[in-house]
Parts: sequence; C-alpha cells; structure tokens
Amino acid sequence: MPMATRRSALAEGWSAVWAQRSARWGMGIVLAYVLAALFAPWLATHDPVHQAVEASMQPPSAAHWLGTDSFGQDIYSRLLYGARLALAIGFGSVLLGMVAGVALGLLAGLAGGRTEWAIMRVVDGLLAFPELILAMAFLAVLGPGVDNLVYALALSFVGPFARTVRSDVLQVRAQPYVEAARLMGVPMREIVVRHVLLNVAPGIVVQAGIRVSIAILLESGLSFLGVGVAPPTPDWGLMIAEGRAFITMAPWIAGIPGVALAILLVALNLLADGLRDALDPRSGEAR
Amino acid sequence: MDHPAVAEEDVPLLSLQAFSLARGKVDVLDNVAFELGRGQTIGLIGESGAGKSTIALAIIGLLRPPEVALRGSIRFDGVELTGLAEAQYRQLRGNRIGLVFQDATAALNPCFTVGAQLAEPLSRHLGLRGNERRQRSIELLESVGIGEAALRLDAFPHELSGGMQQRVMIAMALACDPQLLIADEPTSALDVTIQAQIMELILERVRARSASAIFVLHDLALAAQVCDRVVVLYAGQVVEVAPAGELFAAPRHPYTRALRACSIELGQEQVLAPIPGSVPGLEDLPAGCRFAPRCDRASAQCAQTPPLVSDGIRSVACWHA
Amino acid sequence: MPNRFLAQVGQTALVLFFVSVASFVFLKLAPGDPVSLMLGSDYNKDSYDRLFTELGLDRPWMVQYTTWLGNFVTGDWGRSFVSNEDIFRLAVMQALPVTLCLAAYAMVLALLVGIPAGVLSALKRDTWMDLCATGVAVFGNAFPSFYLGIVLIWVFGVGLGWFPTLGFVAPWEDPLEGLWYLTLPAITLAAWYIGLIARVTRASLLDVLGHSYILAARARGEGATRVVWVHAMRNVLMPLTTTLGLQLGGMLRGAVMTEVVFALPGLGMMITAATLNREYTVVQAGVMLSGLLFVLVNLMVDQLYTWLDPRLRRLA
Amino acid sequence: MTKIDHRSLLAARMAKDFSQGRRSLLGAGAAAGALGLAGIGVGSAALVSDAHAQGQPVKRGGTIRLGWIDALDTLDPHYTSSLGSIKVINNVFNGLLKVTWDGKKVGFEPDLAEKWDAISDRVHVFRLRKGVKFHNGDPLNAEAVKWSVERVRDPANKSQHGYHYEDLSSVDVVDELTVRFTFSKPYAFLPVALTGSTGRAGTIVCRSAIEKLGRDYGRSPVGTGPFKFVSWRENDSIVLERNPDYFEKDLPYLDRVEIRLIREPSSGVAALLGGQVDGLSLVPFQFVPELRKSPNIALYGQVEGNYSYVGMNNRKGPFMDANLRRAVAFAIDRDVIVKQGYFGEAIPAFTPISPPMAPFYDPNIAKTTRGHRLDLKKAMEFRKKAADQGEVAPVYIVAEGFTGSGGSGTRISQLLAPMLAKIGVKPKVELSDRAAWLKRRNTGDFDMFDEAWIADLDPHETITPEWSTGRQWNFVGYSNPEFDKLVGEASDTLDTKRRVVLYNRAVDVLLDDAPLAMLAHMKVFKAFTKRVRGFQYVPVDLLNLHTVSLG
Repeated sequence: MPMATRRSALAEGWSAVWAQRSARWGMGIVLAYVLAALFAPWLATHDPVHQAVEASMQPPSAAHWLGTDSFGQDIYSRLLYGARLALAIGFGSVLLGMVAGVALGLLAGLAGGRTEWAIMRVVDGLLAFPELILAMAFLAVLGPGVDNLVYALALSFVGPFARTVRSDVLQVRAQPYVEAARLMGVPMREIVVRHVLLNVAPGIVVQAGIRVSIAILLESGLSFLGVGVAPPTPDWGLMIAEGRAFITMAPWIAGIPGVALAILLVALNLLADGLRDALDPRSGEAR
Repeated sequence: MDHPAVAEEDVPLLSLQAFSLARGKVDVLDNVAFELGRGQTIGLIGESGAGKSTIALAIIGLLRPPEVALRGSIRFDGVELTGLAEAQYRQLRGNRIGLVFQDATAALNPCFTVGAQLAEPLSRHLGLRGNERRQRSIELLESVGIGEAALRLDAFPHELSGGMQQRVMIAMALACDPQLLIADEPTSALDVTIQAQIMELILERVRARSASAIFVLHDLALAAQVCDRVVVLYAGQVVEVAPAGELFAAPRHPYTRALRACSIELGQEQVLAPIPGSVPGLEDLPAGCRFAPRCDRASAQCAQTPPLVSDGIRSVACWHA
Repeated sequence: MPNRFLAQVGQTALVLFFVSVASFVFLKLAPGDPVSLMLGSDYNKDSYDRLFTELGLDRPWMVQYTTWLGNFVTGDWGRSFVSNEDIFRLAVMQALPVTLCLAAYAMVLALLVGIPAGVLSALKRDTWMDLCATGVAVFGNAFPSFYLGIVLIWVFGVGLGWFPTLGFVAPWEDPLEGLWYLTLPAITLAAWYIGLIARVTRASLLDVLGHSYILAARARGEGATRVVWVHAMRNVLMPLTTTLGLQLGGMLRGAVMTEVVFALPGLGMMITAATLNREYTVVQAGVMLSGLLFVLVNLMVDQLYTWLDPRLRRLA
Repeated sequence: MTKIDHRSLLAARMAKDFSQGRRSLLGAGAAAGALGLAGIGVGSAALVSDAHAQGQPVKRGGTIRLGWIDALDTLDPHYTSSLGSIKVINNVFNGLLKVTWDGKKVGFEPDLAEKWDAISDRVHVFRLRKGVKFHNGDPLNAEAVKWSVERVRDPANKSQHGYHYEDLSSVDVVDELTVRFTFSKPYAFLPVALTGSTGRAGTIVCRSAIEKLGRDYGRSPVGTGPFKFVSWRENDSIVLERNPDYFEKDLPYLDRVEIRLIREPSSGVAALLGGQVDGLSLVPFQFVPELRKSPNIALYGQVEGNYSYVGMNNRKGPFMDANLRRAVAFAIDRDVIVKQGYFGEAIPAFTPISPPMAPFYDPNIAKTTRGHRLDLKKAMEFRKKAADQGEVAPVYIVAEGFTGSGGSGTRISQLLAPMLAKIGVKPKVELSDRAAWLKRRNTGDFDMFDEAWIADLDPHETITPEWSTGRQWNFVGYSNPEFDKLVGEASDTLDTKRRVVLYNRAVDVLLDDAPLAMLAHMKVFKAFTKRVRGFQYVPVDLLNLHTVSLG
C-alpha cells in the first residue's frame, strides 16, 4: 500500500479521529467548553463576582441554577467565566511548556553527544523537582498574577515534554526513511520538520492532552496552598480550594467546579486517545 | 472431539459452499466455493487484497461474528464450522488445523522463548507435560531441520534467523499432527535461496502425515509445482478452479491468463505483460464481473456476475472463457 | 557493567547539584524570610536583626550556599531555622519513610485497579463499557488530591467511620494498624495513577493486540483469557513501566496535598511547610531527597525495563 | 485548694477597682485574619466544667488526644509569637500569677507567688511557694525568678516580649523564696506581665536547662507546670506526660497528652466528629453551628479581647489622604462582615476596645456616635473632600491562612470589594504566601491589608504599641502626638476611672484620623467531646489541662 504523503496524512488523520466514537465525544465536550468560555457573558445569569449576602450557600435552585457559594456569588456564572481561566491557564501553560520542552527535546535528540547529555541532566533536574514546589517557589519569585502563574506551571511541563520528545526523536532518527531522506540530500532542517517532527507529533499531542489536566490540577493545588489566582477571580481551581472548607454544609460549592473540571479532563483524555489512535499510522493498519 | 468415525475416501476433508464474508458493509468474500480432499494440496492464487488470507483465517475460525458476518458453509471433516461454538472451535485450532503465518518474526511473541510457545499446543491439545513435552518439542524442531534443537528451545525469537523462525512456525503448526495445514504465503518474507528449502520442507512434512494443505500464494508458477489443484481469486470472488498443471498450461479465465503472462519462466524469452489498472478497492466494487474493467474481452454481458461453470474437472466464471 | 553504573552515579550527583542550586536561588529570590515568619506579628527590627545574623542569613549568598553544600556532603544537614531541629533526622528518619510507605501503598492500589480497568476498556473498545471504564478511571485523576482526600475523610472517616482520617502509625512497627491508617491517604494518592495506568494499559494493549503473534497464539488454540493476560499483557508491561517511571515524579505532587490533608508528617509536607517558611536548608534537603528518589526510581525502572524486554536483557 | 484572700488585699492596696487589664499582643503567625483569638466574654456565660460543679468523683489517668490546627513556632515562652504554642506552654510552665475566670470577670490568682506585697506603686515583693521544683529537679526559688525575668528584660537577648519590663529598674533576691521588683514608674500593666504564658514575659524558665540546651530549649522545654514535655515530631505530634510532683495537690488528672498538629482545619473538625481526637484547640467559624448542634460535642468560647481591622498605609499611596481613609471607615457594612466573614461568630467593632475590657468597654456604644459604623452619607461626604476624585485602586495584600487560621485569610478583602466600590475605591487584591505577605506588611510595601490584634485584656496592650508613633507594630506609619500623649498618660496612672477617660479620648483621636477601619470583635472557640470533663474555659485563648479528666 503506497505511503500516503505527509500533507494528506493530517487531513486523513482528522477524519480518522472523527471516526472514533470516543474521540468524537471528547472533541464535542472540549468544543462545548471553549464555546462556554467564549460566550460566558451572554450565557451567564449573574455577574460572577456579585455578592448576594442574603443568598449565600444556597443549593441549586431556579434563581441560581447551580447554587451559590459562601459569598452568595452565583456558581453557574462563575463556572462559565472560570472556564476562561481554566482553559487559558491549562492550554497556555501547556503550550508554553510544550514549545520549550519540544525545542529542548529536539535539540537534545538531534545534537547528541555532550549537548544532549547536558540538556538531559538539566531536564532531569527539572523533573526531580516536585512540580508543586517548583511552581510555588517560582511563583513566589515572580510575584502574584495569572501570567506569572502560567509561567510557573509551564516550567514544570518543560521536563516531561523534553524527555518524551527526545526519546521519540532518537527512535525516529534511527528509522531508515530519515536516513534515506538524508542520503537524497534533503537539508537537515527540512528533515527535522517534515519527518522527525511529524512523526513525533502523536506523542506530543497525547502528552499535551494529559498535561492540560495536570496544569489545572496543579493550579488548584496552588490555591489550596494559598498562592496562585487571587480571589474573587472566578477560577475553578480557586473555587475548589475555597469550597473545601464548606464541604459538609455546602458540598456543591467545590463539587460543581470539581465535576466540571472532571468532565473536561475526561474529554481531553478521550480526545488525546482518539488522536493517538488516528495519528499513529501503524496502529491504524494493523487493525 | 477425536477423529469422526466416517472417513471415506470420497468425502472431501474440507468444502466451502457459497461462502461469503462481510466486514461491516464491505463484502470481502463473495460466493467462494471449493473442495479439498484428504492428502490433497490446493493453492489459493490472486493479487494481494483478493481475500486469500481472509479465507485462511476464516477456515481456522479467527474471523468470526461479531467482527465479521458469514454466509454459506465451511464443512471440515464432516463438521459445519460457521456456526461452531467457540469452545469446540478452539479444540480444532492448532490441533486438527495448523496455520503457518507469512512473517514468522511478527508471529512469534518476542517476550517468550521458542520452547514456551511451542509447548503451548502440546500441553493444551495433547496434555504433554514436563520432560516428555520437552522431548517432543526437540523432535519437532529437529524434524523441521533446526540443529542443536535443545539450545534453540531456550532462545528468544529475536535470536533466530528469518529462516529459522519460519521453521519454528512450521514446527508449531504441525505440533499436533493436524489433518489440515494452512500456509499463508509461508516463504514470501524469506530470501529466495531459503524459500525453496522451506517450501520443500512443508511439502515433505505434509506428505509424511498424508495431511491436506492449503497454500496461499501469489506466484502461479510456484503453485503449479506445489499444489494438486489451484483456485484463482479476484477481488473476493473465485474466478477459476483447475488442476495445477492444466491451469498453468491452458488458463481459460482472462485474469488467469493475464497472471500466467506475467509470471517469469526460465529459459523462455518473453515480454512481460503487466495487467493494466489495479485490484478495485473493496468499497467500490463494480457490479457483475469484477475483472471487467481490466479485462480485454469485457462486453455488455459482463455486467451480470458470471456463474462458476464446472465441467467436472475444471470450472471458470466468465461469459467469454 | 561498573562503568555504566558509575556514569549514572555521576549523572545523579550532577542532577542533584543542579536541583540544590535551583532551589537555593528560588528561595533566596522569593520575598520573605524565615525570621519574619518566626516573629509573626511580634515583628521588631532588633529581634529580626539578631535572629537574622544568628542564623547566618546575612552572609553573602555564595558563602551560605557553599557552607551548606560543604556540610551537606559531610552529612551535617544543618538545623531548621524555625524549629532548630536536626534536618537529617527530620528529613531522612522521619519524613522520608512516611512518604515511601504512602507512595508504595498507593502504587499497589493503583495497579490493582488501573490495570483491569485498562484491559476492560481495551477489550470492549468503543463500547459503553470502554467509555465508562475510561471515564471512571480518568475521573479518579480529575479531582485535585486535596479535594478527593477531604471527601474521603468526611464520607469514610466521619460518616461511615470505617477508616481513621488522621495521623500516621508506622507500618514497620504495627503493619495492620499502619496500613489501616494509610488506607484513605493511599486511595487519594492512588486515584491519580489509576486513570493514568488504565489509559496506558488500554493504549498499549490495543497496540499489542494488533500484532500477529496474538493471532498466532489464537491459531494455536489458546483461550481468549490466556491470550490477553499472558501473551498480550506481558508485552504491555514494557510501555507501562516506562510511563510509570516518568510519572513517579508526579507522585510527590499528590503526596504534598495528601499529606497536608491527612496530617501525615511526610516529605511532601516537610518541603511545602519549609518552602512557605523560606527555610532553604530544609527545602534543599527535601528536594535533594526527592531528587535522589526520582533518580533511583528511574534507575530501577531502567533495570526493570531491560529485564522485561528480552532483546535488551541479553545485551545488558 | 485554698485560695489565699490575696486579691482583695491587693485590690485594696492598688486601686479601688483593680480591674485586671493586660495584654498579650499576639497576632500569632497563625492568626492572620479572623480565625481569631481570645478575649473576655460578654453576655453568654462561659461553660464552667460540669463534673466539678456536681462534685462527681473524678476518674484519674488516661491519655487525651487533642487536635491543634493553629501553628506553633517554639515552646520557649520568652520567644514565642504563636498562640498555638502558648496553649501548650501554659501546661508546661507557670508564672508568678495566673489568669482565672469566674464566668464574668477575669481574675489574677497566685501561681508560683504565694503572696504579693505592693510596698508602693513602684515596688512589689513576692513570696514564692515552698517546695516547687522544675521538671529536671532544680528548685524554684527567688534566684530562678530573678534569672528568668532578667533573661527577658536583657536587651542583648532581644526577646520580643522584653518591652513588658521597660520600666523595671531592678529585680532583687530578698531571701531564698522572696523577690522584689522595683519599677521606675507605676506600671498598671504589671499583673498582666506577671501571669504565666499569657504574659509570656512572666513565665519562669529553668536556667540550667537553658544553659545546657541553648536554642534547643524551645524544642524540649523544662518548666514547673502540671505536664512534662516528652517529644515533638515535626509536623506530626507533641506529647506531654503528667508531672507527678506538681505543686497543686492531686493535679493533673491525666497521665498523658497527645497533641496532633493538623494543618488542614476541616480535617481537624472531621477528626473531632470522627472521634479520633477528644478536642480541638481552635474551631474554624464555618463549622461552629454544626458543632453546636452535635450532641456529642461541648463548645467553649465567646467574644474575646480582640479586633480585626483594615490597615491603610499612611506613609505612601492613596491613603495618605485622611479623608479617603475616613470614607473607607464609614463605607464598611460590619453586619455583612460579621455574617459573611465570621459566619455570625463575631460582633461589629466600633472601637478597638473589646467587650472583655469591662470598665473601658461601653456596651451601648452603638447608640452613641463614637467609633466607626456604616454611614454612607458620611462616607460620601469624606470621599468628596478627598484629594483624588477619580477611581482609586489601592494594592490590597492578602495571604490565605494556610498556617491553620482557617479560611478567613482572603474573605474580608472579598467582602469589602463591593462596599468600597460604592465610594469609588476598587482595591487590586494581590495574593501571596504568608512569608511574602509579612515581608510586605513589615516593610510598608502595601496600600491596604486586614489583620487582627488578638488575646488582649487591657486597652494599653490593644492600642498603644500598635498605633503610637514609631512603635514596631505601627505598620501603617500612623503618627499623632496627641494620641501618643493620651495613651502614655493612661499607661502611667493606676486610677481606672482616669484611664477610661484618657483611653476614650485617645480612641476618638485615633478613629477620627482613621489609619485603620474597624471590623469586628471575634468569638474564639475550643471544642471537646462529652468524654472530656473538668475543662475550665479562660477567655484568653488558653487550653489548660490542669483540671481536665476523661469520663
């Protein structure tokens, strides 16, 4: 069967992804979240930071579809606005970490020898650092603010990306077709982009999918430790952290954002699995 | 279930009647029919994608509902296989029917030693244990021409050469003296020098047991040498069945003739005539005779599917044969 | 193979050195210092200065680091500023064993639940069972550990009273009691890994089932269970080990939150408290230990992986 | 336990109504914000332990398990700043006097000092109990008291509680069991300073142990109290055991005390309800209603001597303008703060003087016009007079109460936002961890912050060191000579009536300048299971186990 050319592979990849039922579910949910985040102002029923003192800690009702938190703020509206931050922090930090990590991984994988050795020891150092502490210390240095939070989280993703990309690159580099390309005089730069990067793509995409969920969990952990997003910003991680103190009286305060986060993470994983199955040609053929 | 009581000569060991197989909406096999007598060898010939391997897997029961939909019948040694319960079918596999895979390297589990994988059919079907089983395994390896068999037993597949691995495959398939051996292109993954040896080995082992064999091949000339009869497949349909020699000498179906034309013969000066176009994808199968688009004698009549007409010895499915 | 081992020891030393420099610099740059915390609201300039100099925090950074490193290497890990406790005793004798027990117990639970869930969702691919098995498994790691911990405390601890929700009994002293105390924290920590293990098992099982040797095994008459659990799973172990090796670093992230919620005096708690108090000597000891743990785990995983993969086993 | 009728003698000698005011300025690292601390009750009678009331026979022995959710720093009384530590210290040490509570008023009773002769308003002679020994066997004599007081007083040791003895010129050993204090000026605050842990400076420590252990003394204290120190496992637990030769007869009843250190407040409450601990050192506000309802739990607590406030930087930034500060003070709806910030477990604060400071506190201040209260009209008036008429965005530094003081770390800032928006003040909230927050507060790098001064019993300790010019805890940099004069004068006179007048005027000056905006006086709770008997509640955030037994 003739090897499909790379360009059409991505197009064909997407249709393959769509073919998988679970991936379809995943993509649908993620899309719903993105839309909710974009159209939050129109979908929300209340101003997310409006405190209705008399209506604090109310269970879901007609007035407040998903209940209110300990300040009387409407949880449904905060959930929508919170989606913005969750996606921004989640995808932002992962993309940043990915770019840096992939660059490091590629460099290490391709350069080999002393540079690879040095880079991998730096990466090991990053990985050896407990993620939460790395983020907390780095945030303490940078000072408060969501942008600093994204940098802090991104730092703890550089390690894993670099590591997986490097091992993928080493594997791909050994493949005959890369050697063949080089023999045909294809410049190294183009080889890296066309052959190595595209073959490494499935691994990166799956990593990214999983990492987004880790990013949001880490951010919630930071709120738990008392650093990170400043209240009253509507943010899932903060809502869960703040809600923990009212778990017996008003479990929905932390429960609802928790469930929202859980559904997003399930969707991301389904999407990631779907992408993995679709973009990884070998698994497709063997079926 | 041991051998069935009635084993007359004339009842064929294996017979496929109007056998069709569909995977989802795609009809992979359409109305396949042929018979295999005891001690006989038959070859399934056709370009890749014609459904040769599918037939092999269907016979041994590795392609069954719910993955695929079956119609028609496969009778083996008097037993209807299409509806057989999985528990019974499992007792056939590796015991009464052996399968040799095309690429032995991929068909041997990298994490287990040769001995461990060889021992499986022996213990499951013949109940052999311990030393007796090990002794039997060594004999089997020696019977397929593997030297220092005892050493090889504890080796991992990646430590053997391609040819050696193929021999192990054969030993495994023949471990329980099956009545039917199916060899799915057993030599195409090997280099030419070893191909002949392996093919010779299989034939010799099959004849030694007066077992029947199905060879899945894509080389008409090889089929002619090795098989008693040959079935030609095109896009999931049987287009011609005939004794090997006659088929090779006087192919009647246009597709078989075309196949004959592009197989190289030593000492013959000939211009190779590749068949124009390629096997149609299983999704967009033309109505009627599926070879029509590539057939030089195609006519309006070919729009209807030609029946398989038999004259007692040969049969062909073409309005103009 | 001594030279490979020596190389790895060398690498470890360099990694830990890098980690210690990074944590030192981070904590020094971070605003706030242990002394202002110790004085709390009773802050006054002169007690601040006294303590600041007494603890040697006024020396130039370079001096502070090199003295710390010099002592650290010779086994004197110094004393914590706030509690004046010997850090080696605190970190190695007290905090490390707690985290190790918790992590081990959690990993066992995660494997016991994660692998079957992964196999189920692989075998029943794209059916409702696959979706719900993946969903449940992934749901486990969708909640931050601290929240999951608190829910478990209130449901199983206070509500049903099945498990203690607080404190630590050393399993090496009293195994039954120790494990009983560690059950809820272990579940909290394991939840994260169940999802991960299930997903990796599903993916690699699907991949392995596509190979011909599975078909060959069935062709030999092997039963479905044996084909999956012997032939297929044996090959799934390899990718599973590599992923777990990479992910074990994250174990401490979960441990930090779990230990805080369950009041377990582990490494995670120690490092977090010390970071918040800007006690750089304690943080460095903790991070060095977690770094060492991380590297050792990776070495172990490499060895396990080499043993698992026959092709490599013969080379090593 | 016969009580020598010393107090009336002292009361007659010192002043007509020797109302004991004193302070323990604490702001424990743990108490940033409203988890709050101790003061004296008003109205709701304290729960005096039941067993003793009915005279049931007390069951001796047993181990009590307690949950500590407020953080500890050191167990060295002269260097601790955490109330979490003080609750432990008060079970391990004694002072010359001790604080008691009869349900209505705080009292001072002899502890190590049997007799207190006030020769004049500057010279005091104390006669010590006989036969009292430290846990390591050293005798408790005049020499030990002198050494201990000098340890705190000596500037070289730089104890943060040294200021108690600023006016102490000398401490002399009269004889084996008699010691004389000579002050340069009358010191109305003395009783406070001399009580055990709450006074910190007055706690008597063991010289030989300190010389042997040095800084480790804080991790293995040796005192004279009812319980001896056994062990402290970092981040895990502290264990105390019974001091067999404690000088109070038959006490203590318990054999052993296990204190679990818990960082996550809700886990602590869960442990209490789950029966894993017999008591909690502190109860987060939001759990109080639930514990009140639970039949198996006894809750001790009421409004104590504290106040929470919003500090505004007088040195730089928008709040240098007094009118803007005044606008903030009158824009805050304290009922919402009480209901949402402290879940109803507090009362609005008009002035820093809290209800327990009986003679100084005016119970019907609400009816007067004194102090800060919600008055939007007045707030807008001040706002219009303010220099900057545009929208003001002051930097509001907050820190979550991770160190155990519950979730109120950022609650106040969130509740204030809508209130201040009405007067065109939209604070920019900056969250950081406690270390960074303390650094910014101590160095004035903020425009606003909120905190609480806790466990005070006397106006002196609750406003003087916080708002006098140049004092260490005057973080906002407030300075008003008239205020300094008034509080200085009030500290030097013993006549309570005169002190009331002076403090009222000082408070009015302070609140008019409004370097702070008053918030609330908080209730502080301890909770025990019904199994625990004989706990004597003292509204100064103490958890004395002397008389506690397990039913």
